[in-house]
This record gives sequence, structure tokens and C-alpha cells, in this order.
Amino acid sequence: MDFRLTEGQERYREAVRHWVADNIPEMEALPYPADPTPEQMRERYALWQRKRFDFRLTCVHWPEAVGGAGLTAMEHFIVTEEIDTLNVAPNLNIIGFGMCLPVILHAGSGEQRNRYIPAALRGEEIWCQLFSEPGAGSDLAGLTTRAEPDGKGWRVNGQKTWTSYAHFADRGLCLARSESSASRHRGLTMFLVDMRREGVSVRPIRINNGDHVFNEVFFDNVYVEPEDVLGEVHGGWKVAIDTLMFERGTSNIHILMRPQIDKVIALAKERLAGAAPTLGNQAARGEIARLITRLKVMDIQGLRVLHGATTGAPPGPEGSFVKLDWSEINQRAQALALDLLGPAGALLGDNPAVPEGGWFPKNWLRSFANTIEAGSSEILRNIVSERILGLPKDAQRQNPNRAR
Amino acid sequence: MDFRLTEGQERYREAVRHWVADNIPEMEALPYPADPTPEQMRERYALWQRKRFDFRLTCVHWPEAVGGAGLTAMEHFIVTEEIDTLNVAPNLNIIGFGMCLPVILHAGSGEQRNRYIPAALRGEEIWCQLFSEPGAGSDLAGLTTRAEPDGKGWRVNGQKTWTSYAHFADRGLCLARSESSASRHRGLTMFLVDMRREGVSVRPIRINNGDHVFNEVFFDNVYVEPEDVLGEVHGGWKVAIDTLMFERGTSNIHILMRPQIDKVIALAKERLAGAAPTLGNQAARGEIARLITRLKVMDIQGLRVLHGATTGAPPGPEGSFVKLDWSEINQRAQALALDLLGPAGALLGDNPAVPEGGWFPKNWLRSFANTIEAGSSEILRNIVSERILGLPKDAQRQNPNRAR
Amino acid sequence: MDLRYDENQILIQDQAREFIARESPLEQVHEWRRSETPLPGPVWQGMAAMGWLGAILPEDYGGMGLSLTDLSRILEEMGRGLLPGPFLPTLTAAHAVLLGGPQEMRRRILPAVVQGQLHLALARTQEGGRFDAMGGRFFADSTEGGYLLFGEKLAVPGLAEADHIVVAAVLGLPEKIDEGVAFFLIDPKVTGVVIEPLRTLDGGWTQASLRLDAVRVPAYRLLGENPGQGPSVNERVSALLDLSLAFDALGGAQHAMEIAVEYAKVRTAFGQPIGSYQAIKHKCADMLHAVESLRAIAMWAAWVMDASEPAQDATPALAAAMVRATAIETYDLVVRHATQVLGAIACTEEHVMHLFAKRAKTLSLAFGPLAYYQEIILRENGFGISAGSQGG
Amino acid sequence: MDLRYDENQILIQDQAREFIARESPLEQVHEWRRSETPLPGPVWQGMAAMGWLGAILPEDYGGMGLSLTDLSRILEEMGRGLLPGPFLPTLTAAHAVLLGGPQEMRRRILPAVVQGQLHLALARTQEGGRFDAMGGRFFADSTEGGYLLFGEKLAVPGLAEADHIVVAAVLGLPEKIDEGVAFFLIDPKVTGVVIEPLRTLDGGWTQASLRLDAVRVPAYRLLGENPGQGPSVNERVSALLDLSLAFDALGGAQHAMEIAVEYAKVRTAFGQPIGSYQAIKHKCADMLHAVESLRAIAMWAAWVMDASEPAQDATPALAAAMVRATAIETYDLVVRHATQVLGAIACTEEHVMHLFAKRAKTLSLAFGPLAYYQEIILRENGFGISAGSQGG
Repeated sequence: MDFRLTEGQERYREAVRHWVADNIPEMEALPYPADPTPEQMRERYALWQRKRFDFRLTCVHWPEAVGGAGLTAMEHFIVTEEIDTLNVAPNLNIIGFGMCLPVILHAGSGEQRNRYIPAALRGEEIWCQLFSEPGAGSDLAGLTTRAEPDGKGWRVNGQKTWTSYAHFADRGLCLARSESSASRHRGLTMFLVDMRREGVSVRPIRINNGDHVFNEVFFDNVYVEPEDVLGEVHGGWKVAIDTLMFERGTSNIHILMRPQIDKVIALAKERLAGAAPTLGNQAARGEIARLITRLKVMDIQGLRVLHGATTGAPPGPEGSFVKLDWSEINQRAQALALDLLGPAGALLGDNPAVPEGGWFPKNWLRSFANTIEAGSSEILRNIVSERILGLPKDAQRQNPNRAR
Repeated sequence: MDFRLTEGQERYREAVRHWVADNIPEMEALPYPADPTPEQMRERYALWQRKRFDFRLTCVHWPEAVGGAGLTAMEHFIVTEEIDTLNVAPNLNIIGFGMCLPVILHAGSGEQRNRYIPAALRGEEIWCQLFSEPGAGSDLAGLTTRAEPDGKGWRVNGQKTWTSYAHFADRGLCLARSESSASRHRGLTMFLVDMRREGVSVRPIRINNGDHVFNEVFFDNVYVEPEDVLGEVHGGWKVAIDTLMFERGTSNIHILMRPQIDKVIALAKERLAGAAPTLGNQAARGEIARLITRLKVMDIQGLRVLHGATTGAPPGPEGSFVKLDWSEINQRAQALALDLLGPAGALLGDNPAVPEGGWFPKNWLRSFANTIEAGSSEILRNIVSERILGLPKDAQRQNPNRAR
Repeated sequence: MDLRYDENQILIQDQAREFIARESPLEQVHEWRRSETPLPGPVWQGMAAMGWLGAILPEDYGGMGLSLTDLSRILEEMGRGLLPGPFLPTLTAAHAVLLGGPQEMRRRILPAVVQGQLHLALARTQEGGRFDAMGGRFFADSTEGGYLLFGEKLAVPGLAEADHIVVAAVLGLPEKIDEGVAFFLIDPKVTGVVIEPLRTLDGGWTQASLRLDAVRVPAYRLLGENPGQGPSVNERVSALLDLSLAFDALGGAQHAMEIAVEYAKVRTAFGQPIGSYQAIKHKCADMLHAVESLRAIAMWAAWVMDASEPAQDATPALAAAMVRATAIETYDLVVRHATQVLGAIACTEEHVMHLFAKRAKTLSLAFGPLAYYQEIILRENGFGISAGSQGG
Repeated sequence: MDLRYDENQILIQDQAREFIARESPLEQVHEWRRSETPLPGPVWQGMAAMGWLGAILPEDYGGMGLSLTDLSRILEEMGRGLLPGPFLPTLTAAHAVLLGGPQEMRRRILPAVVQGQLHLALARTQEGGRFDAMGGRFFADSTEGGYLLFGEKLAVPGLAEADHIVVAAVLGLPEKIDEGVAFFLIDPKVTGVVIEPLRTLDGGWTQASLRLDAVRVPAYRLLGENPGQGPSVNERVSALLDLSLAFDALGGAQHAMEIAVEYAKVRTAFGQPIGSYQAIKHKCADMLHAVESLRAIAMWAAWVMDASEPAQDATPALAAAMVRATAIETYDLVVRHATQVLGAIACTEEHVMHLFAKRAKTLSLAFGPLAYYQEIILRENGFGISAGSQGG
């Protein structure tokens, strides 16, 4: 039992820290407004990503042949902690690096890997994931977007939704129904879609706090080349499942959430540390102690996932627990922040009387989706109880073998 | 909107209080050990019940013809508050008065009413309810106890369980399967069983704190007269449903629970009132404020049930909420009591160092069953969401139309 | 005992629902919030024409002289419809004027309020400060012919559009905080009053910060014949505010629940309506349980406050604290559960659910934390703590 | 990084499970509890033969010199099997002797403990009193050649069968509580020691009350070369106790969960296994989540305490408080959920579930409330509060 990194890994972390110290000032010196345009965001992203690529400090656990550093998930985790949490540039390709490109790496042909992975790593191409539909969220296999053969290639028609960063994306990983008569899980194919192609339109979905992260994506007879089928034709479900496994595996989302949770803990410290116990602050103290403890649990579960991934152990429930943990911890933390702020917690805007320009209430709103996105808490509890504990499936989910 | 009792009801409460003041001393003067034998319990019960009957202070909402006082559920509620909460004698026929006899009153023939109700009110006969079986709890319609025609009457075979007070009972209200080929809900008949008859055997079930309240009851070819069928042959399910409605209606269990919850509040007051806020006692203070508030909510919901019953309004969800409330409030209250007592909360026995001879931990153990007995919290939530909110039944519960 | 609303109350509620559906339908509220548009004047005038602005004011001042239970029928509908505008600030400030203002002030202010000509605001407590009965961080120095007022408050609902402000200030030094709180009617246009509008999470109320910088207030603008009347005015205004917020929460929580339940009946996953899955179904049951618990205690609290004689088992202060504590937790639980039932759509700007979420949080943050109400509940039940250790 | 137990640790755990299944199967424990029979002597001798009583004692004293992580493999199995007997009191008291006792005392006590010849008890805190690092309500007056000890404690685990008692007492006056706590080894048979056995909720430990009435203790029975060593002994013994309780809770919670999950697979209602209903299924998922969370932090905490160098991000005190706080909540949640899944049978004497429920509550009550551990967590994270306001 040893929670320490190896000496080599510690040295690697030191090296990364040095690199950060050397390279951050230059980036920070560049002009970048508080409220950037999409073009400015893209430009900054591309610059920073290119720099990381040049030093092989992005997706370091991928093979050198495709542009990674040939290291392990452990070094990837270190890089995430040391670089990604700094938010030096907007993380526009998080979906690509976390979901789409790993699938291409694992399920794609050599040609597909070479065409797409290095371009993304250089910051030249941004990806989105086109799975969810208005009628198919938790029940992904209920999707209805159709792909029909068209000569050598395919024509895609339908609508996707909750597509993060589609408004930046050059490419999309799209799951579509290629055989309408087949059962729900068969007859799906995974496509690599050119998002700039005719027939693709992207409509923003603004979330409850006004931010634009998600989109609806409409496909109107969009042509896809035959070489842009990923994996087997009609074998897309397996590829999708693998993708979701990646999403719950080394995506390190819980590490990326840390800065916003830490911000709440810092606020709490400012408000509570050193204060005598009063009727009003004890509930908040108890809550903070709980959050700190659950964060430690979450970190350890993350390490267990990482350890399992690096030793090749079969996946356990820890990945699901990390997701449940970060989503619930963040929701409670953001709610606590507003309670700590009192009436000031309900104010927005640049007024100096408003704490951090309303960051806390905006982020509190954002957190409502945490227990829904990336696997709802209900679905995760089903997965844990059925796959790990071996409980029977819900009767109604046992045979929903019809496409809709 | 008026939460006050009428002047007449207030006068009635006063009269009941006077009666209590006049009659309690005499009862208290009678010798009665702290650890009575079943015979002593029965004797005391019968004495007190006979006295209440003589003054028409039991089941006062029942017609005078059967021994009630011809008053409303409101006066019954007043009597429950003023007399039953005093625990002057063990409440051995709570199941009879709360469930079995109301069904006989509403579904029984004139002859059945006259034979059974006055005898029970005089304290001469005690009843139990024979519904649950080892394989049929929440899913009551899954019961397998069989009743077969035998000449004019019936022969009953099978096993019941969780039968409160069966070890005192003279009579039982028994639901049995009279037609095995019929669907689950049809083919059941309700019988009035003589518990002294040959073939009935009662085995105690000790609960987790050692108390004996429940029993298993075995029927080995027990003869039941034809006139002891209640309602229609094969029409027992409807009678059972009506019984459960009574159980959730005017049973006033939440009033009977009050003394033990109030005991926790008194303990908390002794420990917390006047104490400066400390790190340790603030969580308990918050919990007490919650309990006090939820108790008030529960009381009002109880009044809404009562009001609905007296005005003939269709039953709403309040009955289910009263059950959810008292069970959850009592569980939290008893857990809080032990937390307040600290290490002393884990001690039993007559030692003066042990608070109230270990009443708190024994009652804490008893409270585990609260969210299971008399309708589990899960079943109640199903009922509320399906019957009141109109949500669809679980798919697997939609057509379980086979007897097992 | 009669736990039904009477015919007149049902009529009041029906009319309120119709009025709000017509003049301020939810889609319209959604649009107003999106564009940060305040409630249009004609709607306010319509509210005045319905008699709402004088609902609980005596007929002497043009009011309807209704009970709090009557008023609650309107408040619940306002909460249900997320009706914006400074109704609650005006209601509570006018109530302070009624309870404590000299006859001349009442005559001047109240009929104009009833007719919709005046908006009022109430500045009572300071965020981060003590949330006790004695009010906020405004202080009043006695001076010749009146008072000098000092202090500031971060966020005052309805202040931006207020024609008059009722301010609760402590007379004299901060150490004497328990002795004398007094209410003053302030003209926002006089020298020393500094008001700065704020953007808010919930557009239901406009909010603004208030600074009083040696504001000279003549004695006749003191509410109460003498300053000592302040605490009783404060207690009764507090109770009205708590009750009003609770009915706002009740209507909102009920509506948010209904939206989620209807969705659970029609949205399918794995070939079944999601409402057939217990994870969803039991959340719906828990929402109804919470909403009906709030309804139960709210109708009781209104009755306690309406009663001419004190209730046997509860003071108005206890009833107010209980209903307020229940409201804070209920509205929060319901928007959480409703969002989870609705799934991702509930987290979009397009869907109305975030309006309920924002309203729930704003009600909870605006007037003191749960612990404050819990301590009142404890105090009124004989769980008082040693003096001097209370705090917000 | 390697988050697996090594081969030797897996072997230790397997042997422990086999031993307990053979010598103290759950049905037997159930029967012992029913008849209030303490752990039979031969089982204790067997534990000694397995080396458990000296697991973490140095080989010099006949111990095995194992790490806490090694020991945790045994503790988890003990918790899983609800193994009764004074193992934890003996373990922790012996550890105090090891850390602070003079060489002569160590030589006399520890080998006998290892061989199963001595039971020890540890009397450290007073229920209802302060649960801080400085111990309980025992006081020691310096006197010629030694000390006079006074004080009482309601419930001391393992005291009834203890051959020696390690007592933490405050030197001098109560006001000096922060200056000097010291540990003493007491012979329960000397004058002034009053022990009264108690009946307990959980038969896992016998408990007894302890009164020290001017008990004369010679100086050589002081643990630590000087009284000032007490706090550091106390801190390390506390951490061992917290960790041990957490692994006891982990094993018990895991087992209680397994019993409920197995039942959910076979028990049917409405024609389906109850485990197919989400209300049951999600309770099972929540149990596993809680158990695995406790497992995660417990294995980390053991590693922190084993480490020769302090960990970067946690002191042993923080790790101990975190694991203990998690254990309290986890075991409680699991027995609640498991009972609800099992339904009425779980509430009978016949079923084993109440044994887990009683154990969970006893662990939670015996050594201080959740708030105490939360405050340590806060203090170690820079959320300290002003001095003098701590209390149990």
C-alpha cells in the first residue's frame, strides 16, 4: 500500500511545474479580455495547445507516434493537476481529448488515427460528441438520427442535442441509426463527421446562467465519407459504450472541478476561520468539514480508478463514485457559498459590492446540471447496483428491444 | 379557516379530563409490577377497558347501538389525546379497535356486529389481524394461506406473520385465498377466526430489543363457521383495502407516538436549554428545531385527515404523509436521544447510572421498524405518486396477475 | 374546526390566478427576466384595481380590510406565477406605516399606496450582520426637531423604484441595540440618501443598495408615538414578511412540482414514461410531501396570526418562524428534485425551471439564514440559550 | 503508487476470516449476545496464538512488529464478524504502555499481553465532558513518591475483565487541563478503585463504570519519563483507536450490506425480485458507495499513520479524524438502508441485522460525537476557532 508517486513521477511533476512557471508569464502577458469573443477564445486555445503539444505536455499518456509522450495515465493525471486546473486558456477541446479522440485511438484505423489525432493535439481541430438527442438522453439507445447509404458513403439526417462546444467544433463523433429494423442496440454506427460540411447547422442552447456551452446540432442530408465510419458498420453501440467507459475513466473531470470547489472553501475560510461558534455558523462549519472529507474520499477514489487503469484491473465502481462525488460535492459547495454570502449571494454584475462579479450565483446555477450531465445520478446508481452488486435490471428496462 | 374545536368539543375535552382526574388515582393505586406477566397485563387491560366502556369513553365515534357514544371522529381524537396517551393500561386491543372491528362495523352483518363489537368494547375479547405472510408483506396479494370449503364451513391452512398481540387475541381477522385459480386480487376471502380453536398455534417473534409484540400464527386445518365469513366470499380484497384505509385514517397512531417523541424533546431540553452554543450542541439544536416543526406539520396533517373524514371529503395524501411523518420523526428523535446521552446511551439495565433503565436505546431499536410497519415508506411513496399525482405504475407491478 | 378556505377566499384566489394568467403569464415573466424589464406600470395599476395593494389595510384608507388568510390566497398565486414587482416591499412597508405611523402619515401614504400611486421599500436588516429582532445597521442620532440617520445596507428589495423608504434604525449607540429600534419614513430624494441599483439573480425584485449619510429626518416621520413602539412594529412586520414569503414559496414550489410531474408522465426512457421508475416517482412523492407540509403549516400560521386571541400552543412569532423555516427547505428541495426529474432541459435558459430555482434561493438569502429561524423556534419552546451568544 | 494490499496482507486477512468463521461464527456471536456470554477464553487464546495481540508490538516483546495497514486486515475481519471481546481496549492500552511506559513496565506487561495472559482497559474520556485531546475527568495530585488519582467515568469498554487499567488523568487542577495529561497504569484491585459492571446495548464489549477514590499510584506507574509526554502518547493512541474503530465499522458495514444485497436478489414482491425496484436498488448502490468511500479513506489513513515521514497533505490527526467521521456516518447509513431493504425480518431478534445496528451505534457513542471529529478536520485545515470555545 503506497499512495506516493514514484521518484520518477515526482521528478516529472517538478519538471511540469518548472515548465508552467517558465511559460505562464508569457501567456499572461498576451492581451485577453474578461469577456472574449469566440474568435479570441479559439485563438488563445490554439496558441496554448500548440505550445503544450510542442513540449509534449498534452495527452501525455498517448503513444508518441500520434503525438503523445508515451507515458502512463499517471503522468496524464499529473499534467491535468498541474496545467489544466490553471485555466490558462479556454478548454475548448475537452470533449475531443476526453472522449472522441481516445475512441479513435482505440477503435480507429491507422489512417483515422494519423489523420485526426495529431491535428487535434496541435490545437488545429476541435471535436464534439454527437450522442444525445431530444428523445434519447439516459436511454441513449433510443436515438433516431438516421444514416443511410448513399453510393459509397452515407447521408445523415436528424437532430442531436446537449452538444458541448459544437459551436467551435471542426469534427464530431456521431452515433446514428444505420439499420432501422434492427433491435435498439444493434443497427447503430459511429461516424466521424465534418462539422463544416453543408447540411450541418448548430443552434446554441443557453444554460440557466446565460452561458453558452451546449448546442443543438441539426443534420440535413449531411454526407459522410465511407472512410469516416469508426469501427464496424452497425457496430456503433460497442464503440459508444467504450467511449462512455473512457469518459468515466481517465477523464479526470473531478480534478478539473477542484478549482471551483476550492474557491468555496477559501470563501468559507475567510468567513468562518477564527470566528467564535455562533448559532448561525455551526451548520456551515459542519458542512465544510463534510465537504473537505468527501473531497479527500473523491481524490482517493480517483487514484483507485487511475491505479486500476494502469495495472489493467477490471473496472470497479470507483469511476461511478467519482462522478457521483464531484457532482454532489460541487452542488453542495456552490449552495453553501451562497448561504455564506447571504443577500450578497443573489447579486450579479460588476458592482464592487458584488462578490467576484456574481461568480458564485452563476456557478451555483451551473451546478444544477452536474447530477444530470455525463451520466445522471439515477443511471449511475443503476449501473453500480446492476453491474457491481449483481442486482436484476428493472423489469421495464429488460426488453425494450424496439427502435423508436 | 378555523383550527379551534367547537365550544361543544372543548366542553367535551374538559369533561374527559375531569373523568381522567377522577379515575386515574384508583387505577394507579392498584398493584401492577414494572415487569408484568401476560395475565397481569390482560387483567389490567380488561379492567380499564371495562371502566372506559361503562362511561362510554372508548370508540366514542361508533354508534350507540354497538356500544359507542354516537359521536364523531373529532371526539374520538380528543379521547385518544386525553386518555390513550396516558398508557394507564397496556393497549392490548389496539389492532381490534383500530382495524378489525371497524371493518366488522362497516362490512359485517348485523349479527356479526352484535356478536363481536360490544364484547370487544367491554374488554372481554381481544383481536388480531392476520394479513401478512412470510412471502407477502408489501405485496399483500401474494398471500398463500388457503381456505377450503368443508361442508357448510371452511378449513384454513397456512402461516401468517407479524401478527401483533396474537398471543393475547381471542379472535382474528384473517385474509385467505379461497380460490387458487383466480387472479391475485380476486379469490380472497375475509374470515373471522376463533384463535382458541384447535389447529391455531402462535409462536412469538421477539423484536430487536427483546420485546414480544409480534407473532407467527400457524393454521393447521382450522375450522371456520360459514357465518364467520366477512363480506362476500371471494370478495376479501375489497374488505382488506377498506381495512387499510381505516388503518391510515382515524387510527391516530401519530397521537399515540407523541409521548415517546415528547420524552426525547424533554431530554433535549434538559441537556441543551440555557447552555451556551458549543461546537457539539449546535447540530442537536438544529435537529430539535426541525423535529418540533415537523411535529407541528404532522399534527396539522392529522387534523386535515380528521377534517376530511368528518366532512366526507375524498381521501387525499395526508394520511400517507402522517404515516411518513411519525415514522421518520420518531426514528430521528430516538437516534438524537442516544446522541445526546453519549456513551450512556448504549447502556441498559436498572443501574442508577443508566438513564431510565435503558428506555432510550430499547426504544431506538424499536423505531427501526417504524418505516416498515403499517405500510413501508416505499409503498407509501408509490401510493402517493400513483393515486394522487397520477404517475404510471411500475411496469413490473402492472400485470402481476398470477397467484403464487 | 374548519380547514377549508371559504367561498370568498376561493373567489379571491380564482380571480388572482386569472389576473396573473392574463396580465403576467409565465412566458411573459420569462421574457421580462431575460430582458431585465421591470413589471410594467399598467400591471401594477391592475393590481391596485383588484384591491391587492390595500388588501389588508383598513377601509378607512381605501383598503379591503381582509385577513391574512384572505391575503394568502393572493400571495400563493403570485408565488405560483412568479409575479415580479415590489408587492411584498410595498405591502410590508405600508403595514409598518399602518401599525406605527402617525395619523397624518397614514392618511398621506396609505390611500396613495392602495391606488397604486406609490411604491414603498423596507430597509430592515443588514446582510452579514445580526438577524435579530432589532434590525440592522442603521443608526439614528437624536437631533433638534428630529433625527440624523446613518448606515448602509447592501440590498434592499424594491428600493430602485420606491417613492418612500421605511427604515428600521437603532436609536443611539450600537451597544443599546436591544433598547430601541425605531422606524422612519424616508424620502429617497433628500440629501444624504445614496441609492445604487444592482443586478440580481432573481428579477422578481429589483434590488438596490442604500446608504444613509447623515440624513436629516423630521420627528413626524418617526413611526410610533414614541421610539419604544418600534420593537412591536418590527415583530408584527416580521411576521407578515415571513408569512408572505412562505406563501410565495408555497405557490412557486407547487407550480415547479406540477411542471416536473406532468413531464414525468409524458417523457419516456427505455420504452416507459420516466414517472414509472421509482427513482423519479419517489422524488415526485417527496415533492408533494414537502409542498403539502408547507401548505399545512402555512395555513395554520396565517390562522394563528389572524386570531384575535393568542393561540393556545403558539405565538405569532413561533408560527412565523416555523412556516419560514419550512418554506426555505421546501422550495429548495422542490427545485432540486424537479430539476432532476426534468433532466438537462431544466438547466437551460429556455426552460422556466431556473426562474423557480432563482426565486427559491433569493427568498432564502434575502432575510436571514435557516439557523436564525430555528433559534426562534427553540426560544419559543423553552430552549433559550444564554444571553449574548446569538448571532447571524 | 500501489493501492493494493500485498500478498502477506491478503494472507493475514484470509487467515483472520478463517479463524473467525471457525472460532466465532456469526450464529455463535448471536447466541453469545442473546445469553450475554463474554468471549470464551479459548478464543482469546487462539487470537494470541495467531499473534494478533502483539500484532503491532515490536518483536522485542514477542510481538509481530506489523504495520497498521497489516493490522487493518485483521480489524476489518473482526468488524465483519462482530467478534466480541476486549481486543480494542487491550490493543490501545498496550500501545499506550509501549509508547510511554518505562522499560520495566513494558517488559512486565507487553509479553503477557502478547501471550493472551492479560486483558487491559483504557479509561480516557468522560462522557458528557470534553472530548478534546486532554482526556477526561480523572485528576492526579502529586504526592510523596507518586500520585493520588480521583475521578469517575461512566462506561469503560473491557473494564470488567481488565487485569490492568491505563488511565489518562489531568495533573493538578482542572484549570490546567491544557498543560498536563498523563497516563497511569492502575491495578484494578488496589484500594479506592471501584468498578461496577454494566449491561450494554452491544455485547461486543463488556463495559463497566470506574471510580477512582484517592487511589495511590507509585511514580513508576506513570507512563512517559515525565508527565509532559502524555499529550503525544494521547495523540498517537487516539489515532490508533480512531483507525481501529473505522476498520471495525468498515468490516461491519460491508457485511451488513452484503446480507441486504443477497436478500434483494431472492426476495420477491409483485412477481419480481425486490432488487429490481429502484427504491431498493438505489439504496443498495448508496450502501456500496458509502462502504467504498469508507474503504478508500481508511486505507489511506492507515498509510498516513504508517508513513515514516509525514504525508504532504495530511497529519495523522487529520487522517484519523476524517476516517472516524466517515465511519460514524457510513455504518449508520448502511444499517438503516440494510434494514429497510430487508424489511420487517431485520427488526427481529432472530435476524443478525440488529447486531450490526447495535455495534454501529456503540462505536459512534463510545468515543465522542461527530462534531468533535469535524472540528479536528476544520482545525487541521486552517478553520480554527477562537480559543476557549471548544466543548463536547
